[in-house]
Amino acid sequence: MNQTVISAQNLSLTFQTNDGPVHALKDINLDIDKGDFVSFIGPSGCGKTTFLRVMADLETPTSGTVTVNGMSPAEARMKRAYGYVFQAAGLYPWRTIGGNIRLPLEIMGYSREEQAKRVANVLELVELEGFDKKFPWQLSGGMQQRASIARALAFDADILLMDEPFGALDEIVRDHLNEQLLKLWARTEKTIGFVTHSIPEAVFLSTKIVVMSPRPGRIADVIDSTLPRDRTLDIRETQEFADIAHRVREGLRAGHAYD
Amino acid sequence: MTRLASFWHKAGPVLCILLVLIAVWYGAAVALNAAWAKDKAARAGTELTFSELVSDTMSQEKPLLPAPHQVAQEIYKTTVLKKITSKRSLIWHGWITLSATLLGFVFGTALGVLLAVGIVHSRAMDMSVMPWVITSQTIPILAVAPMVIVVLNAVGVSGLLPKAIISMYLSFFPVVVGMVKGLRAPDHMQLDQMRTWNASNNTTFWKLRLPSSMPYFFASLKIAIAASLVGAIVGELPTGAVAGLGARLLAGSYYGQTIQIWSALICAAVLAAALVALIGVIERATLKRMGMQQ
Amino acid sequence: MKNLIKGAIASAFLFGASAAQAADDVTLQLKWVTQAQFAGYYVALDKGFYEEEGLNVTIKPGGPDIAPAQVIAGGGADVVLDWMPSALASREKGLDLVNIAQPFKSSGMMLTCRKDAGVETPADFADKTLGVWFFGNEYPFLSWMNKLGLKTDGSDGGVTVLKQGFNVDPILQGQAACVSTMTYNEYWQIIDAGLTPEELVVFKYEDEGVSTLEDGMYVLGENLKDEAFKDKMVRFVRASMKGWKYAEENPDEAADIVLDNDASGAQTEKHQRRMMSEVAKLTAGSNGALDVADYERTVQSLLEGGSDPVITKAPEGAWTHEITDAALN
Amino acid sequence: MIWILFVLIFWGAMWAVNVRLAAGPQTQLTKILVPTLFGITLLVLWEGLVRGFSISPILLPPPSMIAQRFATSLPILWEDFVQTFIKGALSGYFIGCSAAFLTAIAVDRSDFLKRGLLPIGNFVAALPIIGMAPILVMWFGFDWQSKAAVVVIMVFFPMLVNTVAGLNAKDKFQDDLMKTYAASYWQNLLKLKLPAAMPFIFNGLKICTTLALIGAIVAEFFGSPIRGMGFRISTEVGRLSLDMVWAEITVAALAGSAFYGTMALIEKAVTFWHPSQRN
Repeated sequence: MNQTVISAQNLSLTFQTNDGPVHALKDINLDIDKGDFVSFIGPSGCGKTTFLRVMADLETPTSGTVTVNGMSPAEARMKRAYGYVFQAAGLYPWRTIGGNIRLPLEIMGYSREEQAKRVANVLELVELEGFDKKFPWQLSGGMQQRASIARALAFDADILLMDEPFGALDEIVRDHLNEQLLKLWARTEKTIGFVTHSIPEAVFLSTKIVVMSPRPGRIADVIDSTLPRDRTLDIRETQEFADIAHRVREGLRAGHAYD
Repeated sequence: MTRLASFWHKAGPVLCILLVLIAVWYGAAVALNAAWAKDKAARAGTELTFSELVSDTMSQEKPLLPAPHQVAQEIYKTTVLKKITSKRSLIWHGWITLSATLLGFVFGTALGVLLAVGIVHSRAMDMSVMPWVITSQTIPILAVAPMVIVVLNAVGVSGLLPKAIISMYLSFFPVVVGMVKGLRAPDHMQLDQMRTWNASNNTTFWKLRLPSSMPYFFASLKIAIAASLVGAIVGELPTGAVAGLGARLLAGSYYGQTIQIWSALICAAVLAAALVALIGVIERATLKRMGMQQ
Repeated sequence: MKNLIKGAIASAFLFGASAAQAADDVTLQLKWVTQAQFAGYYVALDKGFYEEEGLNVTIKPGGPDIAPAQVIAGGGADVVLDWMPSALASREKGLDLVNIAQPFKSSGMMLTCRKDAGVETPADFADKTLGVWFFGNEYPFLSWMNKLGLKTDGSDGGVTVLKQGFNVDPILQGQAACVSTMTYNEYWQIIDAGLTPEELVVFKYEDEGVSTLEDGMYVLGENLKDEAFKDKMVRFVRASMKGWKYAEENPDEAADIVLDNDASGAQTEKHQRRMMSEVAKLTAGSNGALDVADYERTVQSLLEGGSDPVITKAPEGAWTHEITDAALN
Repeated sequence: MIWILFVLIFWGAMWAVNVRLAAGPQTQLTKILVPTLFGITLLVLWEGLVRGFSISPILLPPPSMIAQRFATSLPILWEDFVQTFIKGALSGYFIGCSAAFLTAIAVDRSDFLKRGLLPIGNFVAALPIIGMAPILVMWFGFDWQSKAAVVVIMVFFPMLVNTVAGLNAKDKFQDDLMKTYAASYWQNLLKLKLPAAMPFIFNGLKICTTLALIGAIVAEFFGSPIRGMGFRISTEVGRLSLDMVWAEITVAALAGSAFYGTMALIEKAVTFWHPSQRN
């Protein structure tokens, strides 16, 4: 179980802008084990999204190394090692929900029967059965985001990277989706990297919480959750939950005090 | 330093491609004019060497495609060396065209804005006029141009005005379309806000709709002024080669003076660029004052 | 209602006139752009011949889409220059055009062909492409082809007609075997372009016996009922003919006057002087009065248009000697 | 005088009807009826004024006369339509738009070319290209080929600019998504860029319909065989058959509207997903 899938060593990334260099990431060291649910939390500009993008080979680090499944992120991307869910659902308006989920499968060259099977499968996973013929703009925001998760689950990637996927949704919908996401995680046994700026969301979902702070973007604290893997929304009322949340808050505060 | 770099970042590729285009132009000039040079040589019973051929294709009096430097020389000759008041000065002809363009542009803008205001405020007008505004643009204006001029002649209007009316016909369209979009740009929330203050239609128009429409307005003006120039030139084409860039084009075509055609074309191009750039400058200044753009 | 508008226009003109000077205003619409073809009028203007007759003349240049008949119908001119075939065709359309003077005695129109296209005689026209001007200038050509028995609809054994633009490119580039030219203008453009007279064959309409009358002065018939207008025209024709005769005697000076009046700035001195000397040959035989024999011949050739004649019946009242008689005596 | 009175009354009445129709519920029927009534009003206005002021048909023929001429000259109008629209405008439109489309795709791969070509394309799109017509007639001869060439040049740049803008129009997330799928260039082009570019491409295609028709007609003024809409218009003005001229203009307007309408319909079918097309 303790196999490391993602590992970052002395990772730094500096953007050159017109106002001088911006240190988005500085000396990041982190290991993520297989089957972990890791949340990245921190204020804007702490580099959490950048870190996720580095893992996905959407950004190139200035120095240091990252390995994904023992490969460079670029190689991992070519092997389609992960699914990525963005802040906005980013569904193609000209494709139906089914068509959107089929998109990565078409690109990766799955057979037609396989495509159909998988689409039906993931639609059921995200509870969107019967919506495959609908167009994205005919659905609510929460349903769109679920479809976009389904799209990331459709192919065999054992890593799921999610960048504030529920940021734009209201709290009631968000709670519901959080619960569903946990069930999904339990059923699929994927490794999940999850960016958020909500403390309760991070604590509720994660086995490991990475607290980050800005200028330069770095890791302030890494908290291994003591909560059981199998949890429901009720767990948020427990003392244990409150303690972890407190530690996260402390970490965030320390990051600011450093400023 | 960085400003210079960003200038080259923008202008570098454009200049490169312009250079390539000029090279292609030279190549095409040699290719297209070679036939005539050979024909002439054959009739004179001589053979041309390659270098003779090339130099001949670059210096024909009425080439199929004049070389860029021939056009440049002609433009220099007809702008700098001629008095502005001379009828052989391109600046004089450009001015004739420009005045018709501007007059037509003003008419077209006024008509376009008026129609747009009417369309936004009256449902009946929106439903009945809008489809015909679109249809009006499918009529080939040049076909109507000579008639417009003659009919206007009949009521004693001649000179600048008929051309300006053709310009107006071409330029009012983008203004109507842009302004209707612009005047409808305020969203429900902004309009409801006006209602909560019990603002009259009039106030809403001046305080909300008109300011919100400004970016659309300027975007349409840029299209309209280019269209207006085309209108003025087209208006000059059929109506007797009297004066103006269109007349130069026609007279050049009539006498096979290709160099003159090209110099008039280039002059029209420069004029178009200058007019659009001018609107751009006004746009930036206005929007900046209105706080719509940094 | 019609008279009301006319009255309004007339009064506008009158007002304009009285405000400016006592001279009578006359507007002349040319058939084509400013060039030595119209030298007589520009000379009369420049030399003050019109002024001497108490006239304030405005000369409006024409162009490829200006139909002089339409301009006069719209009230844009008092006198227009037109070719008789087109004027008579307009008459049939109901526009009462009357020829009051005919300064051009002979026709300058011809077909110019390349020898290397295989044209030596009119019999060689069959299956060739011929360039023709349209816009009312096609009538002489159509009646000539009709006389030759050649179809112009593109069928076998006929000729293929191409609407020539404003220049002679089709013959230079070999797209047409022959193009329409005027002795005083386009022919020289072909020569200037580098073809030599030896490489060309010309067919003058005059020599082929199919010539029709060219540049004549036309006015609206109803205006001729007005004595004041008639008097104005008498003076106009007198001064114009004086201009023509002066131009014939001083061709170079006339050409320079034309150049001074060319607003497009596209004309060259060489070309205009040559044009003037060629035009002088065409005006030479006329004192301004219409030769009735020429008129009859023109009408005859237009009536013979076969299935599609230019005019269907001999026109009546299409000309008058009233003005020239008064002007030239 | 009676005519003018009639026209004024008719105008007022029609306007009143339209105002009432527009104030009522908007149905498919009123959507068509209102502009149609307005169009009829314009025609009646025209007819009445021409008759009322006894304007000579050599200057402005009344619509009834044009309609009569239209009905009796169908074969000629059809021949001209084929020559100018089918051969000249359509072929030029097709060649020009496809060439611009392919160029845009080629250019899209190179940022350098894009940065260089776009300003030039924008500039040329604003130019009076129609002035090239005499030159192209000189180059390509008098038949429809030169007309098609004029059309090609006229439509090329507006189409190029629109397509390039369209290919850049995709959403940033969607672009990154394709990257996470390790999609190839062609997969990215076919599955993301082209569909996302469609609204812009159709915008270009629609603008070009009018340009194509104008280009083909105007080019005929500079030399043509003895058929074609431009030829007929310029010759018939010379012959003072203004009714025929207006009949040709009617054909041009009908063809232009139909062409534009067809493109708009195809656009509606292809870009049904775009916010501007949804109800």
